[in-house]
Amino acid sequence: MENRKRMTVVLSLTLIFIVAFTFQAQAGQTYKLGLSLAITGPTSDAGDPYSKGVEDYFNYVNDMKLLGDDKIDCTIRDDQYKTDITKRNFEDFLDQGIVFYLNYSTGSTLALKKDFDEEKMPTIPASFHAGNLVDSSYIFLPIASYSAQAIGLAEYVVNNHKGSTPKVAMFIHPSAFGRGPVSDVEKAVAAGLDMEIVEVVEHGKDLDNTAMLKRLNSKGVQYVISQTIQSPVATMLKDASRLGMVAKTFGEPPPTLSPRSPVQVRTPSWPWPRSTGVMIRLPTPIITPMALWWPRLLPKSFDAPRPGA
Amino acid sequence: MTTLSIDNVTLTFGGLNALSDVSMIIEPGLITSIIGPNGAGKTSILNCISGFYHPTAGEIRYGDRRLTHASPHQVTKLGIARAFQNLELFSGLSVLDNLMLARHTNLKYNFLQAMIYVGKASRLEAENRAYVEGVIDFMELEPYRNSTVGNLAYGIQKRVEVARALTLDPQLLLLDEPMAGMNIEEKEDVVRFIMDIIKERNTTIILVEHDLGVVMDISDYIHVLDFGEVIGSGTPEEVAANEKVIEAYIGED
Amino acid sequence: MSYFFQLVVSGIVVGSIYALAALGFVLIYKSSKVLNIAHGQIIAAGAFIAYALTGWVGIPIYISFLLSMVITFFLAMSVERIFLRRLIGEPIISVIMVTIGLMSIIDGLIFLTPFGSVNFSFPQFLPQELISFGGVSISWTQLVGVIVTVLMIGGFSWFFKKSTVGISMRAVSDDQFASMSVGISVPRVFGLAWATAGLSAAAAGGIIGNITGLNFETLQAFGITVFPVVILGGLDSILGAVVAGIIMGVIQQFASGYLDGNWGLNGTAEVLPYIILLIILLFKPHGLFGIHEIERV
Amino acid sequence: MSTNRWLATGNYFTSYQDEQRLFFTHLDRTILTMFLLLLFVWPLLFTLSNKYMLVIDNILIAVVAIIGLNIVTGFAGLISIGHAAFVGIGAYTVASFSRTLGDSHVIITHAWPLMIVLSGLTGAVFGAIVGLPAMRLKHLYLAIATLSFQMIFTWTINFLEFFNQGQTISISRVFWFTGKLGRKDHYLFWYYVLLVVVVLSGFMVRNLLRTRYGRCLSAVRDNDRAADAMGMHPGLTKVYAFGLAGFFAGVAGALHAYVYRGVGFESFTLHHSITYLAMAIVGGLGTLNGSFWGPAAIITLELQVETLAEHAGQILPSTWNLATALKPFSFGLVIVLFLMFEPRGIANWWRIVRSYTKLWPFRY
Repeated sequence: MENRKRMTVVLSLTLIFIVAFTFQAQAGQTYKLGLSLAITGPTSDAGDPYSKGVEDYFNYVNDMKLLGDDKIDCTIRDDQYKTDITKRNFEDFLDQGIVFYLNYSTGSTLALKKDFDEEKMPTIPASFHAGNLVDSSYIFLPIASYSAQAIGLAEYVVNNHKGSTPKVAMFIHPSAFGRGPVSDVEKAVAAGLDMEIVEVVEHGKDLDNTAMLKRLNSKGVQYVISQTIQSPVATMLKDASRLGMVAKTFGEPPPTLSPRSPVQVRTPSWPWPRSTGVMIRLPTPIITPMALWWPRLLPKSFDAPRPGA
Repeated sequence: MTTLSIDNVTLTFGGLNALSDVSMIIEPGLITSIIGPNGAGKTSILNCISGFYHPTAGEIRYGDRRLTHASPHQVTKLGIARAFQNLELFSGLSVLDNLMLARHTNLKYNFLQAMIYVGKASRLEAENRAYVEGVIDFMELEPYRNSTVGNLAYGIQKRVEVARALTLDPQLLLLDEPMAGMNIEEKEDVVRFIMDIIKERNTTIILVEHDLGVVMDISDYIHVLDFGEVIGSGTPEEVAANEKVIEAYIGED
Repeated sequence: MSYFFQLVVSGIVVGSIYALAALGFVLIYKSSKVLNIAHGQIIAAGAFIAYALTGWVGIPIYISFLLSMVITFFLAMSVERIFLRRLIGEPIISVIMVTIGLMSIIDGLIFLTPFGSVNFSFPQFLPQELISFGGVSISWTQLVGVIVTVLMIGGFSWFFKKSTVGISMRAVSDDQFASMSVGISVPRVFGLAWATAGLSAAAAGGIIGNITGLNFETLQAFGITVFPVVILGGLDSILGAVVAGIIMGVIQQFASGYLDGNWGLNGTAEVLPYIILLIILLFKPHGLFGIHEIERV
Repeated sequence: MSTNRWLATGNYFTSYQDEQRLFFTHLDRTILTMFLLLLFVWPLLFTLSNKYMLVIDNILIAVVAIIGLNIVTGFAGLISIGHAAFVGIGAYTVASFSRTLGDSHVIITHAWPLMIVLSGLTGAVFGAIVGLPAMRLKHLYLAIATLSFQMIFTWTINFLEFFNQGQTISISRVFWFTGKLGRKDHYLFWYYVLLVVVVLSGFMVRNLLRTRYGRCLSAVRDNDRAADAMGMHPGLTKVYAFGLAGFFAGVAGALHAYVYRGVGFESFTLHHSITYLAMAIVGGLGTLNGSFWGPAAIITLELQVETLAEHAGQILPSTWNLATALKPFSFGLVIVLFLMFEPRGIANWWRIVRSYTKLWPFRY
């Protein structure tokens, strides 16, 4: 379970922070935490399991007495991916006296950045958008930012590519979390990464990506780095394989259907990236959706440019 | 006093002539009736005059103003009002509001004054309200002043329709079958109102009506339409003697 | 040139799905003059039912598609029965608002299931080989989708023109009182209109689900994108729905094929349908094929 | 005029101007004045948590927006599925100043009343532009034109660099006579501003509705052909309705920008447009007091469901999905039930209560 593993990483780090920030606390105390995230609405395909993970994890922490006599009480609220509800939830959490805040979306993290600073409220967002860290001293990213991940991928492409400068396109979500890494990858390229970014595609809710793929092909794009949520990538992959671009996954293997289903999904030509970490090798393009959040995939040499640092 | 003249008006709907080459002159101060069998184009003429339809060919002039391409609200501003055949009331509003709407162009306060209300807006509202009350009085609508129009009886609604047209203070009043679907007593009421309008307000009236008895009794001048063409015009006596008219109404043999 | 034709072909594929979804709107509008805002949700429901039947119950996929159509048929019928039957005679605005409410209700119901937040995809049951001709390729899934769409639209047009029920549906749309007086049960016709719309929605849902995978957000968004199609076609014309669907599909493909990536534009396929819709409405206020009624006063 | 000016027992008007009065007795006027006074005074007596201050601010913002929506949809009968976009226009007016001048420029922090009015005017201009198709389009075609505007708005904000591509554009805290507002006073301060705006808009619209500028709206709703024959241009009247609605939406948007101290496109999506419609319906379309009931009811409902969801989540962890699904479900159910059983909205209950108290004990 990759999700679980990832969650564990995030949450252990969270825990360290909490302990670090509340060192003066007495034994047998209950720490209040707040998490506001999208359990319904856009991106709930990630938010829903995330909320369950958080809930289970803190239950685990309390049951296993990882904090000794201390307990963690984490209130989880659905914000439907809406910034104004997130803000309301945050104010509510403040009223309840939380000591640590967990946020979710990039948009709300950026919107509430000032509030975190004013309230001196340590925050870990589920969004690893590098821009979260700009002008803020209370937002923490427990793992590499999206930018760092994207640059890591770019380096992976460069290291494994044979021949002349690889031509790369970026397929991104039309929002801050998709757009954020683009400029950082561009910076890396400017700093000497041997790669050419041919085009940055901000996808919509397209039912068919033929046009986009054909266009990229005609521009000689060899790899596509994706930074977005699951379903657009899935649509694109299907179209890619239809257009004869052989798709290859790396990372987690695509899931199979229930054993009773009459047809099994064949790997790797018809992948459904359930986890967000899938890389596809087309005869030309490589498609890598967002969040290679596994540190093991990040090249050792990698040194993420931390914006603002 | 202004004369309405209709010159060679043709109105076509999808290749079908609703009116073909219709000409008539409406003299001021008279009751002019337009009669004819169903589908003869009576209402179409009124629609052309009041701007709901625009003639395909020909011209309509009111005094020296051309109405051929005017929209209804422009026509209304010239002092031509109309009562509709199939009630076109603001059925969700009260009788009072319906009539106040007819004073729309007379309420000459601006938006800011309306927002503040005290002062000019209030004064003008009261003045026009008084005018409306005059019409309510004239049309004997007092009991229904605050009732929602949609809930009133058909005959009353017809009367409100006429009252609303009157509230516009028209020089030329177009009445489209004001007596349709009424019984004898109600018809007599309407006839009385029409006669009063002519007498007290000195308004020109164009009447479209099916009831030949009424038309013959009260009209000063009659135009007879059939299949979109004028087949006879004249005083009631002349029309009654016109063979073509008799033919159209009674049919050949 | 093959680029151009590939765009056209993909556009037609997407467009025909639009047409099928638009058909559901047209069916309801034609008989009851109601624009069903919740149609996207019904499409999603149809697709999810088909998946649940095959993925969880284990029914063979073809049968589960048919079953989902039948279920959605009755589902839509009962929606009409429960929520809209009482509103016959109410102003159209409130009926449309009810469909907006329905949209939320169905959303809530879907969030009760895993479909609300998890992505699924239909098992593949069609050959994976591509059909290519002259540099233009199309998958079996898409081809079958188009064929089903054509069949359904053809069937519905025939149904409207020839069958007794179809004729009574047209009669009701023309004049409710007159049709009542000749013995047509107006509520039954409304129910039937919703039911058939549900049927076509399930078909559309199945096809989209096969092409893009089952993601609630995508299906919802699809329901909204169909609006410009319906309005462009003229609300009460099946032919209009087909033509407008294909126009929109092709336009979207052209937009992302020729506009995106140039002049700093991106995601134009999402906004262009609406811009074109506005422009066309300025010149043809009743859509391309809508009936322009002469107002009688 | 009746001799008892506190409890009139009947209609004693002696002039038409008498009849124009908003309050028929001193009692009515006193009750409203007391109520307004209470609204202004209560925060001084006890403090509410920030969350609930924000909720109340939010309700008041929605009230301003709904007054606008009620003008176009309730009174003029034109369905607008793009009201959130107009609110967004207002918010982004402030945001564009913040973008060009910097978020703590004097114009934004000191001249905020001006910014609010300016946003309203921008909203009005956009409203009128979007309303232009109303000159030719009718009914559903028009509704979809407003939907198109909503989509085009979202796209434009989302893709234009100037609007920070939909990411939050921050707005600085404003200054009052006492200096810069702190975090503590923020919501309270805006509560008062909002209250003033709401009361002003309420009276403004109440006055408009009894003049020709209000009557013409109902006229085009009920029968635009007859309206035409009354000498008003039905098309222009509709454009005016959209413009007026746009004004209130714009004001609401600017207030939203200030209260939330930032503008991001997520607050002005289609979903919000639909929520606004729901508020208008539940409150009562075509009534002024419905504009107050609707937002209060819908936002309270949302909070209640949230609390319920939380409790359910604590007792039965596995019901998380059940609990969160309740939100859209209850929202939709409320709209549908209101339309089915009380299409005139809460305003109708209010009317019933009022007419009951009017007759009580002996007024007739």
